[in-house]
Amino acid sequence: MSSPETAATREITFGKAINEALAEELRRDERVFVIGEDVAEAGTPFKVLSGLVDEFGTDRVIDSPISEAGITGLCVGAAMTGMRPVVDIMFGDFLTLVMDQLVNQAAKAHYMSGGSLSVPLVLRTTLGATRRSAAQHSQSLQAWVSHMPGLKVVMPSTPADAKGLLKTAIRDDNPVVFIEDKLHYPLVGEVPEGEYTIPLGVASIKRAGDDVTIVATSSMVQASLEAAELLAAGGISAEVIDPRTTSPLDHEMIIRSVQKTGRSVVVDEGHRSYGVTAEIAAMIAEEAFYHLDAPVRRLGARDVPIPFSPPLEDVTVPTPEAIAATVSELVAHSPAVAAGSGA
Amino acid sequence: MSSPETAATREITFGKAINEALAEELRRDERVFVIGEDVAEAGTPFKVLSGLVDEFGTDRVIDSPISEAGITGLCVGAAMTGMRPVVDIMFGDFLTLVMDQLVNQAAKAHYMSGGSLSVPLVLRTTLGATRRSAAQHSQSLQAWVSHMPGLKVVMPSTPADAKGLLKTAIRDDNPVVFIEDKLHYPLVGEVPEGEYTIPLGVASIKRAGDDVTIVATSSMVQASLEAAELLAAGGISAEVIDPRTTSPLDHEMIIRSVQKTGRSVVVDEGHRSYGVTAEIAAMIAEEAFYHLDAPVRRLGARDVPIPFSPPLEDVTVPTPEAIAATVSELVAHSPAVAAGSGA
Amino acid sequence: MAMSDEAAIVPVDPAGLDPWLQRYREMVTIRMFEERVNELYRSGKMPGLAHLYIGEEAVAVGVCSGLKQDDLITSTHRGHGHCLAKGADIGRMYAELLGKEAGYCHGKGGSMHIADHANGNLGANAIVGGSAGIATGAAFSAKHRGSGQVVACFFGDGALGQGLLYEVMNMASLWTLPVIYVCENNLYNEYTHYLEVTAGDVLARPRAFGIEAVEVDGQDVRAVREATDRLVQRARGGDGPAFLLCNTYRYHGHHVGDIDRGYYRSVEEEQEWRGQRDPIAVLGGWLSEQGIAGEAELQRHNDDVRRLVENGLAFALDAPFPEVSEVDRHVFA
Amino acid sequence: MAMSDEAAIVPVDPAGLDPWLQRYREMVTIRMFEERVNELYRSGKMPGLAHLYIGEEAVAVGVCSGLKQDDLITSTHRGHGHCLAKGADIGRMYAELLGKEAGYCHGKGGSMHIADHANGNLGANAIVGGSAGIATGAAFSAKHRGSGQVVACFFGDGALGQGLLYEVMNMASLWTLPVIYVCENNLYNEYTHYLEVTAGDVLARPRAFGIEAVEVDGQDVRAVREATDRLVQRARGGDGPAFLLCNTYRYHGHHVGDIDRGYYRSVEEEQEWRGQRDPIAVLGGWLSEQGIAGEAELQRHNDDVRRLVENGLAFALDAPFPEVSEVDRHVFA
Ligand SMILES: Cc1ncc(C[n+]2csc(CCOP(=O)(O)OP(=O)(O)O)c2C)c(N)n1
Ligand SMILES: Cc1ncc(C[n+]2csc(CCOP(=O)(O)OP(=O)(O)O)c2C)c(N)n1
Ligand SMILES: [Mg+2]
Ligand SMILES: [Mg+2]
Repeated sequence: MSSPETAATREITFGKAINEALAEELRRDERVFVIGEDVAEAGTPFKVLSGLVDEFGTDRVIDSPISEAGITGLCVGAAMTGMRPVVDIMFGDFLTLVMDQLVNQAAKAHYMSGGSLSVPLVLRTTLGATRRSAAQHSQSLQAWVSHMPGLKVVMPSTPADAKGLLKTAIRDDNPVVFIEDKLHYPLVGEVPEGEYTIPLGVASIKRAGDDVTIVATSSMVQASLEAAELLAAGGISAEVIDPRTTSPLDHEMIIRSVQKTGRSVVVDEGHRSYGVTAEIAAMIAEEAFYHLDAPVRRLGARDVPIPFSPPLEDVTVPTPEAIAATVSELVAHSPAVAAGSGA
Repeated sequence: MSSPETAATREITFGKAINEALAEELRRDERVFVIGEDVAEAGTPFKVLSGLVDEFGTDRVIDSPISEAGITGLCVGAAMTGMRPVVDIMFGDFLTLVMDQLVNQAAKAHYMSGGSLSVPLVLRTTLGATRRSAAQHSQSLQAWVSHMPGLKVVMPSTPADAKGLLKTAIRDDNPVVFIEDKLHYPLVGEVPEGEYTIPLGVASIKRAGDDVTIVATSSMVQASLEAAELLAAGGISAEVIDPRTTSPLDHEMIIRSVQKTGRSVVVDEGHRSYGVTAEIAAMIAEEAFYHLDAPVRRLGARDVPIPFSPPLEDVTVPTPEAIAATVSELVAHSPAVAAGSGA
Repeated sequence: MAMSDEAAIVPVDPAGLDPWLQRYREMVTIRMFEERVNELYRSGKMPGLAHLYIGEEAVAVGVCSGLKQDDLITSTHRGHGHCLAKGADIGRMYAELLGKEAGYCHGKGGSMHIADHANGNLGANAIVGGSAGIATGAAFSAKHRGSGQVVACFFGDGALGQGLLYEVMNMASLWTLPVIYVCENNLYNEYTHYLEVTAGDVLARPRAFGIEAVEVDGQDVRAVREATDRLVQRARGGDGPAFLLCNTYRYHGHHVGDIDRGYYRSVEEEQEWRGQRDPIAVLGGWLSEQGIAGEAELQRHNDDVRRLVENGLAFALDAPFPEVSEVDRHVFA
Repeated sequence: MAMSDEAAIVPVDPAGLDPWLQRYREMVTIRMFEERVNELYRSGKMPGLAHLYIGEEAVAVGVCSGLKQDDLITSTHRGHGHCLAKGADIGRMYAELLGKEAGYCHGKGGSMHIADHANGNLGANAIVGGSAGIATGAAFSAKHRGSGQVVACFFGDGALGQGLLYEVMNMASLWTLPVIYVCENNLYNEYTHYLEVTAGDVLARPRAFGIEAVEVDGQDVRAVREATDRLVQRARGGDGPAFLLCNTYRYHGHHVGDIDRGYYRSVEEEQEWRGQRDPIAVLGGWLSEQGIAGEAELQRHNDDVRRLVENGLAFALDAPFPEVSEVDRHVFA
């Protein structure tokens, strides 16, 4: 993290942190612009961009037609020719519509051109269920974009991370997919005063612990911290690591932790099968093989389209209780409880 | 496998096996039709559908505009209303264009409607590099579709499997993504005479062995069999398992093998990070944890857009030599060589 | 809501009624159904959000009344009107909106995904323009099977931004498919006026693909129906697709939570549409003028519809949620 | 190839030549460049496939000659002509086609992805229609930056099937962006005649979005150039986008491996285009008529261009492949 000018912090919401990051970068660099559906006067349906159009005008905060592929493509071209677009894709579920422009164009242009073109574009979108929004407005599709060379993928879990990472993403010369949990927007957290950025590819230890390493992304960080509280009551000390970016993924910090704890649970809100948890768990199982006292467990969204009905939806996403139960079971069944590395 | 009427076989190419499966199902069920770009007179650029239009006419083998999203959407609607479409997406790279219709519509309609709608659709597409086709015609995107509940994903590696699995896919009441290796089309193999089908979700042991389990998909099965030959020369006995479908995935057969061998290498032509290998390796590492003598290794396409230049492209995809080297290293570094289960 | 008078109401048998009086009842049903939806939301009884169709009733009723039961429709996020007009049961619809087992989708779909296969509704869609392919494919299927069915594809002005629409209109035209693209132009894409995001001439778009295109007053159910009849007849007769542009207006917010709308549209505009161009008032006035039904008669129908709506709602409120184990069902057929 | 005569040729200095003679040389360059590509393929010296532009030279040359060097283009899988016409070096292009380090993309792109940023070529694209967004965004950027640049977006008749095109034409029109959509209608989408898959009226499509659209004989470089000049002037002057439909023909197969074409088009058709409407012959004839250059003079230019092409090819054949370690470079900027 580039040092904030002052160590002072203040409490703002996650939404406000995003808004500040955009405002600061729009102010700092006239090449930056924001485009998307209802981003200007409406400030998006989530109101996250409120006020930006007043300061920066409709030339730089641009309401688009409902043309996700088109605006993403337009941003690729703008990025190649000297602009730094931030494209707003309202729901992560609509990534389905932009994959060609994002994956076949944005992600590959630099490589295919042998380095002569570059695409400094940020695609902001959202993830997450439990809003009673049903199957087409609840997905968490980070696994798709994390799979693609040429894309960076950011999944902040706190207001401070969101602000620092978004500023870095906008300054990055590559296409960056920036995924926000819709439920995070109203959550409040400490954010440094003044200018700061956070590098992509560096995980963050959100809670230190000795018995198990919970690797959790975005929405699942808070759930894991709550799980850690529950576990602490039962005498289990959980370390919670937030990779913050799934690509690049900070192998080192995760492995160091697992070497210490000997156990790991990976939690992400995407579907479990072929999800982000698979890569992280496989990586841990491979790189920390000789330190593991127990199999790496994974928790993700249930492998079903997200249902509308509340009692059904509520069982589709990992809860603090489910995470804690998985950890407890893991600790109970692996011999070296609290014994540190099993190497 | 439903018993073929006779145990007799004959040698045909992979392409011919696909062609036969389509012809038989077109003949058997008038609800089946094929649609795609240049599928009729041209029989696709790969010539795989040659002759079908002559027998079935342009009403059932339909040349479409270059509208991947549109034809996929059209097939979803046709499938919901009593037809059994087979849509041809020439290159797997163009899945980028159909993800909304495939994932938000086809995969979810049955669930969202509480079972009242169903979408018996087969989407045939291709995978694979090393054809000097560069970054937008060389991808292997099975990880994306395997991640989606509601989709089945088939990746045959032999003519016999291709035929039996495609027939099953067409008869399945769900959307099935059927992925063919473009380099397989001219390859010849034994195919049963007469009618047969192969169930989805059942893996196939392509070579039996004791020291290591190589789990390989599609294009990588042949490479792994060649690797097994190389290894045999060095005294290492490799079992090669082809899951045949990544979704559903046959956990049982894979785990049974790893329990026997104590080691595993997973190989798939998609990019390594967040690829199909991650799920399979994580699953093995979790479910066979107490039987593993060594970490599960993964080989996938290098995490770069596929380059055009031959010497560069050649190092992007796992080769028999690379697979053999990975296995050899694994065996050399894990204590219980040829000792079977380490439990 | 004059609930206390309910017991006094004599149920009406809609069969045998004048067809326009039936249309009147259908529009009133949608209106009353949704007024209750709004209340359910505000009182925290309905999970999630809903996009109200109030103000646009003449479009769904005008189009769907011109279809046979086995004709098909595809619907949108703003789909309650389409679903009711195509014959859905009020109680099962409310049940779906409340996530109950008795709902059309066993609670799995909710407001944005109601499908009623038996009545030919292939489903609401929460992807703007997302059903254009499905509708076109259903028409392809109808033609191929020789079923004689016609398909109506509902979508909003916002869907004009989705490339998929042009891809499938091209195919519908090429293959003369029996599909009618019904564009409900309610002037807004969410919170943005359609003219800010829609270039050129809307009708010229389908016409460029060789598709017959007409514009009607979407507040006048008789006009919508008349146009529909002609286009359905063409489609059924093998003359191919059409595009029906219906100019209409939503009275409420983009969704039930969109209360402060001043930043994107004026109260005057809202009042003008509500006051001058209300589809129920327009048809009610005509029914009176024609001597088909006077005020008292219309009131009797209003009351009768209210009774049906309340009954349906009561059924749904009482109905149980699905068992949790249902979550794993219907992933695969 | 009369290679033995080469030594005798006196190089021509193209500067100062009549502009149409320059266009002639540019078209001949594309033709000869690609004839060699075809031979490289047939003799197994070129990796992969290539889509030859031969027959369509007047489009690329007519359009690109009307652009400034810092104006931008986006190109297609059939992109050699665009790339050369926008000023690329023959040797570096061949090097790219052969996967050599000296290629425009260090061999990473190949025929389908050549980009030449310095000359304003934002890249060929192997996704049909895939560059429509990029071109529109480049025009957005030009307008926003006030650079005065104009963007030409090349695509084939097949790209009319891609929804993306309509999404971005809408935005180009709304925001009066300086982009010219150049549709190269060579009658075929791969192996299917465009009329089998294209409904309605092509020009009516952009017009429906409020975009100025014109059709020209794509075999007549002067006609293409004249139309381009007008549309570029409009675009540069702030009058927004245009659509230029160029009717043209590819002489060879869809790609170099497409040899037996009888099942989708007749030899007569091929002969008619080659014989009657060859763009080089058409311009050559006009140059003679006008007394600008007679046959001998044109031959001198042919010979000179051949020398340049052969030199470029020799350079590329000799050039080394990239180091294998290059495979990991350029994934990220
Ligand atoms: C592809 C897609 N993009 C964005 C959205 C978010 N969204 C939901 S409704 C809506 C506006 C739709 O406007 P219109 O089509 O005119 O329908 P209306 O709401 O006016 O009935 C938007 C942008 C979506 N659901 N799908
Ligand atoms: C999205 C997409 N679909 C299909 C293809 C395969 N393909 C390559 S070229 C081509 C035909 C393109 O026709 P047209 O646009 O007319 O260009 P032409 O080849 O005639 O120059 C097709 C279908 C592709 N590259 N991209
Ligand atoms: Mg609208
Ligand atoms: Mg063409």
